[in-house]
Amino acid sequence: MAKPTLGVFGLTGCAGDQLVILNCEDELLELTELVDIKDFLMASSGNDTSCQLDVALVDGAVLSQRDEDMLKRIRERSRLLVALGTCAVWGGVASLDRNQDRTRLLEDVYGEMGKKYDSLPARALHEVVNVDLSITGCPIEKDQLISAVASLLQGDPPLYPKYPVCTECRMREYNCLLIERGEICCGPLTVAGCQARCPGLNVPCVGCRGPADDANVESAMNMFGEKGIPREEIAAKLRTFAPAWGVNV
Amino acid sequence: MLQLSETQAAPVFMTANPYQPHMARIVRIYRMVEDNYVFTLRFLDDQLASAFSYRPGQFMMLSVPGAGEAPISISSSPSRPGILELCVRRVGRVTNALYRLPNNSVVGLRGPYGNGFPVETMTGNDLLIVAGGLGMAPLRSLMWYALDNRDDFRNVTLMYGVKSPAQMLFREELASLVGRDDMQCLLTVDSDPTGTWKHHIALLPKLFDYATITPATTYAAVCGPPVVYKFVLQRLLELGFSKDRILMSLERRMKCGVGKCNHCSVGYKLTCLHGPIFTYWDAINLPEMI
Amino acid sequence: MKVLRLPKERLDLFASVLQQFGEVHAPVEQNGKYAFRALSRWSDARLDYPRTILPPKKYFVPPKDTLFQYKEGLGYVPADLAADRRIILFGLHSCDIYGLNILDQVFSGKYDDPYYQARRKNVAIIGVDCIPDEHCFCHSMRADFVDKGFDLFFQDLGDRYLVMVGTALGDDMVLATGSLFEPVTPEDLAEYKQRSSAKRKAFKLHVEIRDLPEIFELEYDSSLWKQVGDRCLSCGACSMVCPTCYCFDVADDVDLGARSGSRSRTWDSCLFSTHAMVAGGENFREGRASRVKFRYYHKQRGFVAEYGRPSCVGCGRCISACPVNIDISQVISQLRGIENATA
Amino acid sequence: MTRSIKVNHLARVEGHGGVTVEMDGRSVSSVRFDIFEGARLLEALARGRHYTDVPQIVSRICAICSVSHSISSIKATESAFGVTPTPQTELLRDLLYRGEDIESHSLHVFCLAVPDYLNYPSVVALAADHPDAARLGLRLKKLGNTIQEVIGGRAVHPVNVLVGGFGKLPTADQLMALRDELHQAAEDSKSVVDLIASLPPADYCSKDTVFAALRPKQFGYGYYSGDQIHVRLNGKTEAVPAAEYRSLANERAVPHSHAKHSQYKGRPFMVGALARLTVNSDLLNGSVADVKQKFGLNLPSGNPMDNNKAQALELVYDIHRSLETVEKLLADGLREEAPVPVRPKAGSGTGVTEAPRGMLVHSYSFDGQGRLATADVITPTAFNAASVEEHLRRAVEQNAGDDDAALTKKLEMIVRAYDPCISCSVHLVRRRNAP
Ligand SMILES: Cc1cc2nc3c(=O)[nH]c(=O)nc-3n(C[C@H](O)[C@H](O)[C@H](O)COP(=O)(O)OP(=O)(O)OC[C@H]3O[C@@H](n4cnc5c(N)ncnc54)[C@H](O)[C@@H]3O)c2cc1C
Ligand code: SF4
Ligand code: SF4
Ligand code: SF4
Repeated sequence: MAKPTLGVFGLTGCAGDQLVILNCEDELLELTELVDIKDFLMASSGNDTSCQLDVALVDGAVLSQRDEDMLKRIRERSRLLVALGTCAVWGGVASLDRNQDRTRLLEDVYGEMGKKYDSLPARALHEVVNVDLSITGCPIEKDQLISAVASLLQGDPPLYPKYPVCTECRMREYNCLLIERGEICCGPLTVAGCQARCPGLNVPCVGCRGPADDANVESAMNMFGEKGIPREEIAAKLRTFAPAWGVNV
Repeated sequence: MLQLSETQAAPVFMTANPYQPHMARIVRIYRMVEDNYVFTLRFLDDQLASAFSYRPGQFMMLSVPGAGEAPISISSSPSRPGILELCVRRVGRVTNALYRLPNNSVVGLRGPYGNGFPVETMTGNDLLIVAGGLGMAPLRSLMWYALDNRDDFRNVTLMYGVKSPAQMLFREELASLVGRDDMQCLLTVDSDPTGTWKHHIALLPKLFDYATITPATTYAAVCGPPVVYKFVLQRLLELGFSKDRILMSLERRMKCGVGKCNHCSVGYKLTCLHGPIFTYWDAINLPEMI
Repeated sequence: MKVLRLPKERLDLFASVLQQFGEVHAPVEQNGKYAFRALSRWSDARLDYPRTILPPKKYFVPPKDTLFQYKEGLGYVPADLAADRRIILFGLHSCDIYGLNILDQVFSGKYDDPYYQARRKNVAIIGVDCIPDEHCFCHSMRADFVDKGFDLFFQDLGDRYLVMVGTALGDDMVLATGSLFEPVTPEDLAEYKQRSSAKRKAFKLHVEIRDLPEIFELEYDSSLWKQVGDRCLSCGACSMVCPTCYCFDVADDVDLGARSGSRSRTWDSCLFSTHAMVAGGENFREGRASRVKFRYYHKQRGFVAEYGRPSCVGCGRCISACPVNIDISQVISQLRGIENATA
Repeated sequence: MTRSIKVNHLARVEGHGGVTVEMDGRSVSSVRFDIFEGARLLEALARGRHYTDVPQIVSRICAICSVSHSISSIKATESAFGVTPTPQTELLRDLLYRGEDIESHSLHVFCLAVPDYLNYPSVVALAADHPDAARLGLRLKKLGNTIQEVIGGRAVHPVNVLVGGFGKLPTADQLMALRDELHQAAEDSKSVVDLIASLPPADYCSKDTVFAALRPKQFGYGYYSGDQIHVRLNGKTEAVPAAEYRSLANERAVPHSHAKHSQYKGRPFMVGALARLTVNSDLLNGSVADVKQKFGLNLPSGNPMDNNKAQALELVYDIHRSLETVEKLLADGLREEAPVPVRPKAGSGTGVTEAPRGMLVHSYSFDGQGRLATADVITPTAFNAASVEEHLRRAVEQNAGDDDAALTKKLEMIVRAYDPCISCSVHLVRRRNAP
């Protein structure tokens, strides 16, 4: 049986999720025996840029017409399109631009020239094309990537937890930064899968994986409010990596 | 009041590890209806295969290697030993993986689990089986059990309804029962786009008009989607059925099948241990049951 | 029951003898909270702790527990439990021992859970008594004193312990120390009685459970559930930290490029939206309110029907772990109409 | 005869870029290093945010340099608030940078650059014929990641680094495991030297080059410490205080393009491994003394391809240096210390460090509540852009006789040798229509 064909692409982002693929040092060579990596610009100069792909992994968000065209082209040539990382899944840090005047921002950063750039407001992939599978994380977790590949090779989508970081934090018996130190920890709202990485280091979760399936944002806002934190501040915090929390200020 | 047997002896061949799947071979795949195949299975271990016994209404935990495990009712009847049939609808991870397997593949099985129908108590009574859609899967076991032990039961009636002829499970098999004089087999479809359907075209509760039922001596076994319960139960109560003569088979999310994982709890009962067969009386006493 | 006394200054010696029975685990301090951990030295143990973050259930049903390895041709090969090390769990409070006794019932019965049972055999339990804090209500749940489920139990009598010997293994531990333990004196008994009645009076939280199953049935449609449900974050913290929450999920991991893999179970919670979801997306407990209600209902009503007592032991963990201050004792009081519903 | 050479998608670099050359006979009319990366405007979007949020946001400028972005941000913030981290914190940060450098350099040298020299399209293709070389590179890359995980809490976008210190210190067990890996790597580094020394020579565009790098203040040759920038110009070294980084980032508009280009006293300059080596080689200790010689690396070198050798040398040096640090940490034991308390105040501060691909500046001002008022981020790729173009121009002039394919490959190799990080180049977006 022919090996499944794979493409790895980056739109505008930090390339962190592509880097996580390259960070699978122990699995990388095995992986290349199982799948045929046809197109991976960041890692190879010998790419087939027009072949049909079984799976396309795409990181980054759509921030320019060029990104949009590229994404649509990828969609056309691939059977399964996988959004890789928080930028691709939710919009990522660049989507902090929601409700802001982008032209002004462009001018602020690039001066007069800013206005002329090929620049669009940040969008997640699903806002532009149909996405078959989302692997969130900023960056994605290596084990979730491997399990996605292993499952997809069997023909199944991977199984990811839908509960929040809080659950993993408790499972690992970390101290609760929210209750014990009164910090703004996004753990109760953020989707798990990172093994509560930050709380495990005594650092509050900043929500880098985006919202959990069933996040009760309104109640959490009230809870922080009771701790004396202004709503705008919580909202800003929550929106850092994903605009999709449905936060009402 | 009817007591459902909740604590039977563990199956003879059960190992000390109740989560241990036993490997079984898919000996036949019958592509009955799109996304609804019947799999005939046989345990690899001969001893196990011959010792295996169960009650109508019980279910198995089916493992597909690499995909996971799911509860599936046994569709065959214990009155025909040596054959184990599962009628599986393709809905998710495990069932998808099962559908990808070719004949002769090996899967894992453990069970049988659940209380099953209280056939001893039902003996000597009339039997009314009412199935809607996929509800036929567990009820087929009971039906064949009754037909194979025909002398144990008085009148046997089957009422089965689906949306259209193409969705009818075990269609040929059931159609062949229609003329039988030792039972009444009533089949219906909501509509028949093909124009070839020879049986009833009506909603399932309508079939009650064609049968004579004596509630006091009848046990009714019902299984189907929620809407079936809604109308059929209403009909049965109107007929004067006692609430503990109505038996229903429930479906819940289930992860262990042996009363540990707590996913299948309804109110204070567990579908896997105390069910999946419950009486209607249970149902009104257990919140969230239907 | 064999009862002895141990002067406190000899505890260190006893602890050093214990090591020959297995790896000693006890509560240690962790940024102001406590957790059961393997001790690198006995002096790390804190026996006067209020409660650990996770209950001892983590030793018997770990958060992720591999059940089988699947290998092509070999089928499902159970995880080897024989290799597990022997552990002495020192410092359990009676509520936690009670919690284990409750889990014992769940993980036995018609289908014995071999993973749980093997670990239960491999872990010795040494209890210590405790002083209730503002979240404890174990006396209400009849779990403030245990009479079984431990190998040894230490009652603090000031400068000495009253030690109850619960099992033959516990007796072996005592005997292995030579003459470290002494016979109890009448003063010890008097002191014990005095302290135990003082403890009873020290509780600040009280929950009346006598007709609770009935109350739950009567208040099944109470508007309180919606209020609590609107607050709940579905974070699952209460279930993870509960000594008697045992819901688990089972899933298979596949190896890269192979049909081999493993099957493991992980802690789950009835507060998650997926808990009662079945094919076709139908969810028997869709709303948060119905899920919160279910957790209480199962503990205080369902468990009574099945095992004759509530499964809650009043350890107070869910109260201290809930980010939005949902408090089981308040919820019960409100259901009873004892207090204004303000949860 | 006019001729134009276009590299539409630079491969094996991070981000989206290209090269366009227009020439008329032997004379080159324009050379452009194009950037197609969309604009994320993170500096503007971070404005108004509490100082604790800022490192997490700016870290996302680039994954490969995420340690450098986070810590430069933290350094700028600490300088604005007058926070002095403890010596232990500084030492751990130094180690963290070495981890980043080991990861980035082994990625760049083995996965992106070496395939060029040996004519393979990728490290995967390389692995088929030279499995040992590929595995060696991956092993070292993993080591770099392990250091970042142990100290920074995550291999990409560190979460454990805070203004004032660390969330949690590594455990002795983690350090011991790391020490074992470092011992293995020290063995491996011999093979690295042999491999790099054996690569065919590449010299297409040598010219007199200006270099700039941060001058370390402690821990010897390194990337984290220091607040003086040293510029090597016409054989002399000039010192620029970090706070005056603007004199190197005067971002002149160039006629052929609207991009801003960095110049020092009117001259483009190069940053990165080769620049560091040129400016700071007096700080290297004995462990790599003979490596320079084995590589045939004569400093100063106007050949940007030598940057790959400089990276390999740093890789070897960092392995030895990290091993020393870990042994020291294990011998002395880590003191449990919480982050130094921070009292935010209005003010500004600049943090300069050396990212793997060169000098990186974060310069901020804050309001009295500790909210970011302004942010200026200048990345190595922004510093390098003008120099890249100069070298490209030189290459075209020197190799005008080459056919398109040969010339294109040379141009690509030169850009790659600079190890550009295009996502990093937040200051370097210029408008180009997609090819
Ligand atoms: C007693 C009993 C008897 C049964 N008998 C039969 C039978 O005879 N034939 C038959 O076909 N079926 C039967 N079922 C139903 C069958 O067990 C389920 O359909 C089972 O879910 C199939 O497993 P799966 O892995 O294929 O699907 P799953 O992957 O479990 O998916 C099924 C559905 O569950 C939901 N789901 C699953 N996982 C998640 C998740 N992590 N998050 C959110 N939603 C999720 C989705 O809505 C999905 O559509 C029976 C069930 C019970 C309890
Ligand atoms: S704890 Fe939160 S911020 Fe940290 S990695 Fe997990 S989701 Fe991201
Ligand atoms: S329900 Fe709460 S108080 Fe009761 S045992 Fe569980 S955690 Fe403890
Ligand atoms: S801890 Fe509180 S918020 Fe979290 S699930 Fe339990 S009751 Fe809900």
